[in-house]
Amino acid sequence: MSRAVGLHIAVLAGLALAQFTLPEYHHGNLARIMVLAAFASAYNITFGYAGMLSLGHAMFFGAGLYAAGLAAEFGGIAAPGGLVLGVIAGALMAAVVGVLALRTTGVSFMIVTLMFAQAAFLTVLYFGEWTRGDEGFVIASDMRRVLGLDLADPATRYWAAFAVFGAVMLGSLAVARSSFGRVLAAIRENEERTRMLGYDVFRAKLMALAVSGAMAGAAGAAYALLFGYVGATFASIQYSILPLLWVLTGGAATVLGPFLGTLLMFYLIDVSSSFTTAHMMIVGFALIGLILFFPKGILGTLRERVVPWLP
Amino acid sequence: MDFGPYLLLASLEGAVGAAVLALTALGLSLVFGVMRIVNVAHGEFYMLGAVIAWWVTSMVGGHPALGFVAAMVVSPLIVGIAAAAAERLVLRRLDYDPEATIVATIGLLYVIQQLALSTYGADARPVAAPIDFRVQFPWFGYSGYKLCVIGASAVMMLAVWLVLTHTRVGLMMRATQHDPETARAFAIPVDRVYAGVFAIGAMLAALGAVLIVPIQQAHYLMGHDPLLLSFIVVIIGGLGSLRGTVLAAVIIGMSDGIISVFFSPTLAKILATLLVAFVLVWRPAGLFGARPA
Amino acid sequence: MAAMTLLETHGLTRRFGGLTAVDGVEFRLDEGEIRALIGPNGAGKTTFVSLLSGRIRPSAGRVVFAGEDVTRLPAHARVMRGIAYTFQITSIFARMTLLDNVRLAVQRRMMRGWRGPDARALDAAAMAVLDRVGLADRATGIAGNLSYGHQRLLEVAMGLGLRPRLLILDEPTQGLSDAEIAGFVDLVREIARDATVLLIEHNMGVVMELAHRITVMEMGQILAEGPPEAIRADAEVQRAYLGG
Amino acid sequence: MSSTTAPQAQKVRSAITRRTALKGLAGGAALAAAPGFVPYIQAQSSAPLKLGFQVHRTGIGAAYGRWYDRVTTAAAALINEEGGINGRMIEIVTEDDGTDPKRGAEVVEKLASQHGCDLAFGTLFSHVVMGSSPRAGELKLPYFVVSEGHHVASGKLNRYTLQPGITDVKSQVRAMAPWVSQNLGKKVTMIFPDYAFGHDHRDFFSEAIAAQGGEVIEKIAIPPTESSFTRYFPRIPRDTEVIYHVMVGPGVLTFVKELGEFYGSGARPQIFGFIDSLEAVDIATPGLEFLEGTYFWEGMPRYAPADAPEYETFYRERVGVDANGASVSDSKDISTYAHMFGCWETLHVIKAGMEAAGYQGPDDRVKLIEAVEAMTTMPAGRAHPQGDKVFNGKTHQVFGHQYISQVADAKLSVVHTASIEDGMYPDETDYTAQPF
Repeated sequence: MSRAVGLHIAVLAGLALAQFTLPEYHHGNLARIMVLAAFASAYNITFGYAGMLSLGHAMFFGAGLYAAGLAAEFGGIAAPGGLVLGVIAGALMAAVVGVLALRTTGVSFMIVTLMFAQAAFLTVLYFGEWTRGDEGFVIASDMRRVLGLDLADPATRYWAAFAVFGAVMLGSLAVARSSFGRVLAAIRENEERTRMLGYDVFRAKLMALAVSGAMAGAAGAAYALLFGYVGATFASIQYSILPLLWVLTGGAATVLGPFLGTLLMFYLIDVSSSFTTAHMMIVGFALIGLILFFPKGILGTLRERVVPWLP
Repeated sequence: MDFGPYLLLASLEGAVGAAVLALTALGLSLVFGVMRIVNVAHGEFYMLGAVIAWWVTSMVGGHPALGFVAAMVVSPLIVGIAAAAAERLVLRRLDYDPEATIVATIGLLYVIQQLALSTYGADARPVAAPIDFRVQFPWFGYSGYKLCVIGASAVMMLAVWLVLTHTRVGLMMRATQHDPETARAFAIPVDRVYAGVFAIGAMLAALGAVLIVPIQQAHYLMGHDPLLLSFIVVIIGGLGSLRGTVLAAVIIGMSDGIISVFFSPTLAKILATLLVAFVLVWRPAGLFGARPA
Repeated sequence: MAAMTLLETHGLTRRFGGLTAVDGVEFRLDEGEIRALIGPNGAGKTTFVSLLSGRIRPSAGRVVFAGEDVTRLPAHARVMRGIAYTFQITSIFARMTLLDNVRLAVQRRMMRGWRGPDARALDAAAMAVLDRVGLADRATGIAGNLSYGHQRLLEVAMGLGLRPRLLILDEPTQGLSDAEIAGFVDLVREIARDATVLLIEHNMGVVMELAHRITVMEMGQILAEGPPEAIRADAEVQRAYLGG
Repeated sequence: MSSTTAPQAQKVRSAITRRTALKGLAGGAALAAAPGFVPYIQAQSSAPLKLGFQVHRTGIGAAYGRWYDRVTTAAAALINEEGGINGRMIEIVTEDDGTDPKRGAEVVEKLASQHGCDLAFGTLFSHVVMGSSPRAGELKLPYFVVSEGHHVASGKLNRYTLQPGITDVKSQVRAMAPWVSQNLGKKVTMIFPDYAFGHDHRDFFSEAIAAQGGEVIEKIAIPPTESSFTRYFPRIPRDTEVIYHVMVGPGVLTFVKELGEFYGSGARPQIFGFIDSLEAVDIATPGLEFLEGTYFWEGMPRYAPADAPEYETFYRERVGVDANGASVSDSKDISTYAHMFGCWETLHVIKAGMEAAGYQGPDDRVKLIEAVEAMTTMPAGRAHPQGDKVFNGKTHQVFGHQYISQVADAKLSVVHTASIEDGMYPDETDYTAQPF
């Protein structure tokens, strides 16, 4: 076991143990943060590793959220099935969007993903009869059970969030260390050269997007099932920008960066909202400051200066 | 209502929408054309323009037209200065890297929005129209001010066009757009051109907002929609093509009015959004833009 | 040399708007030879090899590689068939180590689907390639920090890592010192022992020294073709290219 | 995490007998009048009761949030002046939810777990209620919403979520139908935002007007992102007798102005709107002249009636609103008068409930809910300045009078007060059957 793998196992072990020591409030927060960090990790696959700046990841998160939510509401499909459906929905949506959007690069790619996400958001509103639009709906508590355990119970919820986040994080680690991950990095650095080394760049990007979509879908489904609410807000533009913010904060193309970024931004807003209403201004300044002074994020900067082996 | 008058009304509405949209999108397009960056905070400059217009008109007494004229001058000026400052403090330090700029302008978006909320507040506030008359058609009434907006916007766009094509400043802009390196070699102060273009782009958005604010109200979240629509217009029109932008604004503005006659409006918006995505996928240079070399 | 044909083109044409950059080219390349492609600037040489490697699509005509029509194959699939291309303007992964650069090439050859080779085999193969071009001692350095000449070598190493049947070198000696050029000539000879080499080259010394045959292009068409001596003697070539 | 479950179960049982006893006391007034009625005395604490206030300070709901905030502050000050609840002062712990359902859920957690609030209240926007309510239920935190949404009474939420301070949209809409059909016309065209809130209006009113022998002849749904509206108006059929409009959000004023421009000086149908379309907007705003003679639903009349009862004047004074519904400190700052009373009344219901339950601390949360569920009628008075009400303990929803006002001289004056019965509808759920 390399020290990189060891570090990640240690982080997971720390998270597993943390739940026995944390006060109730932070215990609940951490469960939520882990689910959102899974979303950020999904974003990191495309943005960090493959260098594709998407402004539409809310649609993949939303796909998972609604797949799980609608399956529970209308199909009577409970939590484990909902999670599987969420993963499938996220991956499928990413694949379809990818086939079209990957014909573009750079700024065009951002705008195409933004437009698709906006169309997806409006679609949720359009089918208000089923989705209840912006108001959303609450998932019945008997749908929120896994193996007889109630996901609303704090301990169960924590473990479920831990499982989803752990799977996504280890998945990211596997991608980062795999030959596939190296190809993604190569595409990010020099797409044309990578193509001329015989790699099918389009397929690799599509695959990255699908993996990312699956992870985002898992996070979305987990969010719906763990916190019991499904609503259009989660498919809005804001939820495409948040993962970008989290990943940038923690460090793009680092496996632990998305989690660190989510954790820090969560508490930044949580603490600042107690004494100012201008917490979104803090987010704004954070974005500007990060891109100006730490474009590589916290772990990216650390990797550059102190721990070059960090994946 | 009969179909004829219905279409007339939809067209009038479309024309007003197109007029303001063209002005706002022109700003975005200019910035993209010359600087090759996407300004996500463009909608917030628009909002800022409207909010400042409210402030100016509420401070100037007398006839509403007085305050409105003052707003026409003051609001774009302040917005322009704010934009130039943002350009100096942030964008230049990023060396106008396209992706970094997007991230930074998202940050700027939140900062401006929040600033408006904490100072101006959460209410939507009206500004009185400088002129108050209604045109009564046999089938419906229509605001005379709205008709004036169409004219005012056309005049301003003409002015922009004249500046770009017939002045030294315009020449410098075009030279910089064509090739910044060569422009520098010809002693064009590219840095200042960039700051100027960014400011002018924001000022155009502010102008559009001042025109709209007697029709709609100033509200701190009002920048969202113009941003999306401007994006759409600039893309359809061809990134960086000014003529395309204006043409696209007319098409989008008019069709937005008319499509919703036939479809559920929400469905119409979905279709329009998808259309933009597909245009970019299959014609990355937009409908009226030059094909890339 | 009773050689088999490795690559041929039939009526290969590429137009850009009104300009015909490559105009109905009939071309044949034998397995095992070193072929030089020369011609004045704007003759269509880079466009032509780009058509061969698949970086751009032809407007008309066909490309046949090792008996297979590859005209419709995308670039990456042609690389897998054995056509490697090194860029005219150095194109490497500047922020990665030399070893990582070459690994990416070697990995492609050794991959099954998305499953890569095991790390040790990959490292060994990549080091062997670096050794072949004489960069083994810099393997862990960052590629972007290399001198220009070494970057050109790294680029060739990436080509070699693919173990191609045909290696296309686009002006490989441009910007190299005389000493580097001499080393480079030796390297190409060594490569040619198990690969066919097609090289675009302006340095006539290198061309004369290396090429088995020379193809001369002008205005998108093949003007002449033959062994070095014959080309040197060809009056038309002299006029069009060598002395004008 | 849920170490309180076991002891709670026992208290539930002891509380049941109490509840039976309370029923005989006929409602809120009696409860409020008998603060000392506590069957067993728990350890008295002098620390203030912490009431968590979930408020929209930022985001799309900020304009409403500001007034909810002011009213809450005023109500809390009054309650404290009068000696607090069960002898303890109350402290309002405010957290901004950004009008966002995710943050809303987090705020509920924060109020419950970090601030240690006794309960949470005050949420307005439906999507925030929907996002937050499951968490409140899981944390076993009483959650009093002031949203006018039908979500509570529809049975979609849980036993811990109640709406005792404001009538829900279904009831409001139903109460309008008889008067509208009898006085304005039977052929109605509805204009509403194309999302859940608008759909509720569409569905409930269509049903209610049909029951009155009327008919909705056209339904015009406007996308929530829309900022100009004129092009939708031609879809209003010519034989329309009544236009029913309800819009929310920053575009509302534009909507109303453009409706006026559209009809201009020509003949127009009767116009009936929900004041949501003009909440926090001055009726005397230029461009709104055409509203003269049109009608509005009001949750509570914005302009003080000449014969205003003492408690109405008292309330108006305490929340700092003048006779025109504007802030006393700034006549341009119009209140959200038709909705904000909900915060005031909710706090008074909480007070009555806590006193009835002998509430001492978080262990008594179940008793508090049972005490509120036991409430039936709430007489008009300082605690209920909007008017008397009937609370339905099964559906956790309160029902009150609704007002219809006509615009005259750029002011609203009440022309009809709908009875509570007009807004009643059959129960759709029974929360009391749910376990705690």
